[in-house]
Amino acid sequence: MNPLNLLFLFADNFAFIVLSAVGLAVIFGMMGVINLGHGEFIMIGAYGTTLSANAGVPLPLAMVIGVLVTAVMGFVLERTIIRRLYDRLLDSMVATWAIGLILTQGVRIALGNSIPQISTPLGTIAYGEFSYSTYRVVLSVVALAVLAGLYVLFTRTEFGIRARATIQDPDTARALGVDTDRMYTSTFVIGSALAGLTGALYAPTLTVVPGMGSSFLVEAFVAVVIGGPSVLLGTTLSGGLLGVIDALFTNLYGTFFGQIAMLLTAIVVIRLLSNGLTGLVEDVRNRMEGE
Amino acid sequence: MCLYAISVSRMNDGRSGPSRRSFLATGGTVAGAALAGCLTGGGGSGGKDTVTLGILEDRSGNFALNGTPKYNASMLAIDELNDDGGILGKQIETFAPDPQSDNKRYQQLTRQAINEEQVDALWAGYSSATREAIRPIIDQNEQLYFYTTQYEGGVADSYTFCMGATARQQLGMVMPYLIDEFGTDIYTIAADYNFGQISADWVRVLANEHDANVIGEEFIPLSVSQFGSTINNIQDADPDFVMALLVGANHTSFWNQRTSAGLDLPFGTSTVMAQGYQHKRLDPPAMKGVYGGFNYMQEVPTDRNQDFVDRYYEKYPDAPYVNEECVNNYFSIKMYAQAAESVGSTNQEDIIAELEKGMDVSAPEGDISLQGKVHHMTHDMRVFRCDENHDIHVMEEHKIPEQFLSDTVGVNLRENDQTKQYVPADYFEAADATRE
Amino acid sequence: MGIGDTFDRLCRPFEGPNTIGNTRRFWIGFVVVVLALLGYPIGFGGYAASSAALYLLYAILGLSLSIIWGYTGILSFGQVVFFGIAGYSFALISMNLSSTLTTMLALPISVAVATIASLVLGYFMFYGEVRDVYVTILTLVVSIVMNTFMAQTAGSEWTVGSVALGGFNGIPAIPSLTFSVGDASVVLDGSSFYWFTLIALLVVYLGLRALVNGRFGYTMVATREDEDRTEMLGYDVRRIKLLVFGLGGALAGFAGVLYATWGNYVSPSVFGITFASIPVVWVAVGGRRSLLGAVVATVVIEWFRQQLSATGSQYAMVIVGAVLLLAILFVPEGVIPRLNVALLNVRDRSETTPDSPDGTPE
Amino acid sequence: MTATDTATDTDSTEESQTALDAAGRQSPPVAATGPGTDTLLQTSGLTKRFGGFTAIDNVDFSVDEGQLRCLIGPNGAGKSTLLKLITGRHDATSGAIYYDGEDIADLRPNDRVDLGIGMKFQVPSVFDELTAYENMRLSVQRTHGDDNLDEAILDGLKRIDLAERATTPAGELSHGQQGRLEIGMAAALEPDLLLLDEPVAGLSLEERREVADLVTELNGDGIAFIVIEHDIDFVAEIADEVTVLHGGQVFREGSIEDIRADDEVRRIYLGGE
Repeated sequence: MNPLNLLFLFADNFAFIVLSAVGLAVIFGMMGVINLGHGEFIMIGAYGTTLSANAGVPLPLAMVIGVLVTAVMGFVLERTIIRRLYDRLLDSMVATWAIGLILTQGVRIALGNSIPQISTPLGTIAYGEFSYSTYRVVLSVVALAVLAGLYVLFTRTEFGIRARATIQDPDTARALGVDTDRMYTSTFVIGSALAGLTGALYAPTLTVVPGMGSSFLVEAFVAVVIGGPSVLLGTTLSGGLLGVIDALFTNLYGTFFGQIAMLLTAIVVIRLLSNGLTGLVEDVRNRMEGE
Repeated sequence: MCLYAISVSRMNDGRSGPSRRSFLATGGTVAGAALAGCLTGGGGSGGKDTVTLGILEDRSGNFALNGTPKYNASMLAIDELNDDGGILGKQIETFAPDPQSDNKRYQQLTRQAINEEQVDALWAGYSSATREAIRPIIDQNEQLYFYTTQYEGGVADSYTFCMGATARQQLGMVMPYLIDEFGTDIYTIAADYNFGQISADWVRVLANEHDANVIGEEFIPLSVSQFGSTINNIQDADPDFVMALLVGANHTSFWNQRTSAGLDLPFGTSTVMAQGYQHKRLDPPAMKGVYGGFNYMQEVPTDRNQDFVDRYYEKYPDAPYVNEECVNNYFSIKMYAQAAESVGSTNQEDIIAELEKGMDVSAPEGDISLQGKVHHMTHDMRVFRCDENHDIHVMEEHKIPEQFLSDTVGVNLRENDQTKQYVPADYFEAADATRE
Repeated sequence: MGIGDTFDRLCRPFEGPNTIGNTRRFWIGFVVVVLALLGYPIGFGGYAASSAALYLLYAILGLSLSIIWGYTGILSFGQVVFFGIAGYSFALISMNLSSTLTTMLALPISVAVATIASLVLGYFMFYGEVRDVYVTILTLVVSIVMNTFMAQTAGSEWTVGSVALGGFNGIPAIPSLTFSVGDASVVLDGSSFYWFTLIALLVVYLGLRALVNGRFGYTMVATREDEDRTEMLGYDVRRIKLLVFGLGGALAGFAGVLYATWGNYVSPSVFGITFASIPVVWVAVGGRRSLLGAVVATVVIEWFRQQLSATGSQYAMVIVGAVLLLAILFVPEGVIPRLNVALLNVRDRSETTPDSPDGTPE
Repeated sequence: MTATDTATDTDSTEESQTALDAAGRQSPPVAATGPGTDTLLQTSGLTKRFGGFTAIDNVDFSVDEGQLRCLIGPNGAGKSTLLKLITGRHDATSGAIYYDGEDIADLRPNDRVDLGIGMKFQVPSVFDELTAYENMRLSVQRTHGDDNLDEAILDGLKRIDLAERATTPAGELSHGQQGRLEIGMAAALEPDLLLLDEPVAGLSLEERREVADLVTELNGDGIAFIVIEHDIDFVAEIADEVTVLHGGQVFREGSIEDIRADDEVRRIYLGGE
C-alpha cells in the first residue's frame, strides 16, 4: 500500500466528512435543531454553482453565488418556518424533512432530472504509477480553513460571543441585551451557507441531480452524533477519526467495509462516550486539572 | 421457487365494479365511453371499446432520470398508434401513475393496474429490484408484462417479456472488441447489487471465453460517490482496460473524479451513456475513451433512427436525450399492437401465444426479432465509442440473440410455464469464482 | 340502562386521561366504524381490501412509535429497523422451511427476533445513558447501517439456508401467512388478510389504550414529562424506557411480518431514510399523544399519498411536503386532538343545558 | 453489609482515611448506621469534584432516625450538591454513604428512593402538564395496590389541601401549592428520610406557615428530614439540629441556639448576608 495514497485518501475523507457535517453541526450544536433537509441545502448550493458556471460565470464566483443562494434560502426558511419551532425541536425535524422533500421535487420540476455538469478544475498531481486530483487536495485545505474560520468567528468576534451566550442561556443573554432572535437567525443562515458551500465545493466533482443530497447525510449525521456538544472540536475530531477509519478499511477491504466500519465506530462511540468525542476531551482535560 | 403460485388468481375474486381510469389518461385519447367498464374475469378485458395499457414509470425519486424517457417514449408510441386508429380499431387509454421510484408503491400500483384498471398489458419499472418486487403479482394474475430495461438477464417467466438487451448481449458485444484492441488484463468495477454482481459474473465468463483475465474486481455500493481509493486501486493494478458497470447518479461522479485524477484508460461498459447520457451531461473529456456495448444510443447513424429522434423531440422539445430504454418501450408497445392485430383480440393469453411464435420488429435501432421461446429480443448490438469531445462513434455492429436462457439453460416457455430467474453462477465455473 | 351500564363497564379499562374518547358516544361511534370497516371487503371487493390492509398494517407501525415517542418521549427513527428485521426474518424462516406449520410459526418467531433486537438496542442506549436527541440520531444511524448492510448482500455468499438475501433487490416471493389446523388451512390474502390485519390493529389499539391508562401508562407519561423527577418517585426510568422500546419493537416487528406477507416482498428500502421518516410524520401529524391520532393519520396520509401517486402528478411529493409543513406549523398538537377539542367545544355550545358532563376525565 | 454498632466519632476525618475499598472510596472503620443504632444516614469522607473545583470536601455527616436536621451555609457551600449526592443525582468522587446499614453510593437514584429516601427539588418540579391527581397517582401507585387506589390518591391530596384542585394541571397551581404537592408526593412514597431543598423559598408568609406545618406533621409521623434553608427563622421553627456547611466542609453542628450564638458562623454566614 502506497503511503501517499493512504494520506490522500485520509485527507479526502476528512474533507468530505467535515464539509458534509459542518453546516448540520452548526445548526444542531448552536440551536439544537436537527436539519433533516441538510442534504437538500447542499444540493441547492451545488445547483446554484453549476447553473451559474453554465451561464458563463467563472467557477470561484459561481461558488460564491451557490453559497449566497443557499444562505438566502436559509434566511427565508428561518424567518417563515424554523423560528416557529424552536421550542418544538422534534417537530422541527419533521418540518425540515418536509422542506427537503419539497426542495428535491421542486428542483426536479423546475430544472429537470439533470443539468449539464461542470468539470473538475486544477488538473493532476502525478507520483509514480499513481496520480491524484489537485482539486481534491485543495478541498482538504478548504475544510481546514472552514474549521479555522469558524473557530475565529465563534471565539474571537463579538458575534461569536453573543451567539455562544445565547446558546448557553438564552434568558440571561436576552437580559444582557443580546437580540437572541437575531442570533438564531444568523446561526441558521451561517449553517445554511456552510451547507451551500459544501454543495458549491463538491459541485465540480459530483453528479448534480435533485437527489444528490442524500449522499452527504450518512457522513454528516455520523460526524455530528459522535462529535458531541462542542461543534467545532467535535466536527474536527470526528472528521479525523472517521477519516482514518474509513481510509484504512476502504484501503484494506474495500468501500463497503469502509462505510460499515465508520458506522460501527459511530455506534461504539455513542455507547461509550455519552458526550461524544468532545466529552472525552473535556473529561481528559478535567482529570488533568483535577489531579 | 414458485411459492407464489400457491394462490394463483387470488386477486380475481370480488372484483370491483366500473373502472375509474380514464380521467387520468395522459395521451389525450379519452374515448367517451370509458365508464362502460366491464366485469368479465380473466387477466384482462375482452369486450371494451378501448384498450388499456398500464405504464408505470418513475418520474420522481431516484430513477426519474431513467424513468422519464421511458414514460415519454411510451406515450409517443401510444399517440402514434391512436393517430393510426388505435389497436383493432379501438383507441388506447393509459393508466400511467408515477410510482416515485418506490417499490412498495409499484406493488400497490401494479395491483391497482391489474385489478381495478384491468389493463390489457403492463409496462413497468426501471430497476431489477422493481421487476422482482412486482413479478409475483404479475404471475399470480397472469398479467402480460413487458420489462424494457437492459438488465442482467436470466428471467424466464411465462408472463414477462424482457425487451432490453441482457448483460451477456451487451458485454458480449463490447468485451471482445476491447480485448482485441487493448489487451487481456481486465479490471472490473461494478455496482454492488444484483445487477452489478451478475454483470461482473458475465465479465468473468466472457473473459474466460476470450482468453482474457480479470485481474481485479471491486463492488461499489450504490450509495458511494467518492472514488479516490477505487482510482488508486485501478492504477495499482494497471489493467489494459476497465469494465465499468456503474449505476445511478452517485456512480456518475466517478467519471469526473477519474478524469481529474488523471486515470486515462479505456473503459468498457454496459450501463453508462446509453441510459444516463453522461456524455451529454458531463463536461468533456470526462467520458473520453469509454466504449459501450448497447443496442441503441440516440446517435445511431441511420435515417430510420433520425426520423424517430425527430418525432420524439417534436413531442418533447425539452427532453435531454433519447436513451436506450426509451427505444425499448417504444418498439415493444408497437410490437404489442402488432401482435394484438394479428390475433384479432387483446386477450392476454392469445397475445402471449402469438408473441411466443416469435416476431420481427422494425425498431429505431434496426430490424430485430423476438425470440418467442425465451421472451427476449435478438438485438442489433453496437460498440459505441465516446471521444474526447464527447462525440459518439459506432465502431462495430452485429445482431446478437439472447443466448443464456436459449442455449445454456435450454428454456422453452412455449412448452413449459415457469417464473424463474436463472443466474450464470449455476452454469459457468468462471462465474462462480469465489470473490475477494 | 342495564345494557348501557354494561357497555360503559366494558369500556372502562380503555378510558383515562391519556387517550381521546372516553365517552359513551365515542365508543358507540367506535363500534359503528369498526363494523363498517369489517364490512368493507364485502362492499368493495378483495382488491380494495388488500390495498386498505397495507394502511392498516402501517397503522400498527404508527402505534409502535406513538407509545415510544408520544407517550414516553423518545423519538425513535428505528421503528423501521424492527419492522424490517421481522420482515426479513419471516422471509428467511418461512422460505427455508416452507410448510404451512412453519409459516405459522414464523410469525411469532420473527416478532420475537424483532423484539430481542429492540431490547438489545434499547439496553445499549438506555443503560448507556444515551440521551434525548442522541437517541434519535443513533436510531437513525442504525437504520442507515441496516440499509447499507442489506443493500450489499447481493453476492451469493449472502445466502441463509436456501434463501438469498438479495441485496438491493430484496427477497421476493415470500409466502403469505397461512394458518392450519390439521388438514384445513387458510391462506391469508385479499379479504382474509384485511380482516386479520384489521382485528390485529383493533387488538393492538385497545391493548395500548388499556396500557397507557393503567399504572404503567402513567409511568410512561411521567418519564416523558421529566425523567429525573420520575426517578425521584422511585421508578427506574431506564427499565421503563427499555420496556416501552421493546414493546414498540415487538409491534413494529408484527407490522413488518404483515408487510412482508402483504407484498410477498421485502427489500432494504424498508430501512431507508425515507421510510424511516414516514412513521414520524404519521405520528406528528396525527397527534403524538393520541393513539387514535396515530392510526387515523397513518391511514389517511398513506391513502392520500397513494392517490396522489396514482394521478401521476409530478407535484405529488411537493403536496405531501406542503401538507406536512402546514400541519406541523398550524396544528402542533396534531390533527386528531385538535378535532377532538373542536368537537367538544361544539358540543359544549350546543348543550348549554345542565347535562351530565360526560367528557371530563376523572 | 452487616452493620456493627460501634459508632465512631464522625468528626475525626483523619481516622476515617484508613481503608480504601475496591472503588477507591474511603470506608469508615465501621459502618455506623443500621439496626441497633439510631443513625439513619451517615456519609463518610464524601467528596465531589467538578473538574478542578471541590464542591464537597471529605464530609462526614449524619442524620438520626426521626431527626429533623437543617443544612445551612452561605451560597456555594455545597448544600445542594450534598443532597444530590445523597439522592444519587450526582455520583461521588470518593467517600461512602451509608443508609440503614447499607452503602448506597453506587445505587441509582430510584433504588435509593426504594430504600426510603425521598426528595423535593429546589425549584418545584411537579409534572406541569399532568393534573394534581395524576401527579399524586404516580406517587401513590408505588406503594398502593389497585384496590381503592382512587381513594388513596384523593386522601393524599386532602392531606396537602389540594383535593379540590385534583383536575388542575400542576403547572397551573400556585407556587406554594406546587411545593406542597411535591412534598405530598414525596411523603406518599412512605419514606424514612425526606430531603427538602429550600422548600419555602419565594413563598408568602401564609404558604410558609403551611409548609412548616406539613413538615412538622410528617416529622411527627416519624419521617426524618434534611432541609436546606436560608431562612433562619424557618430553620429555628422546625429544626432539631443544624449543620453548617462552608466551603464544602462541615463547619459546625449543633442546636440552632448554639449556631446562632457562634461568632464564627455569624462571621461566615449570618454576618455575611
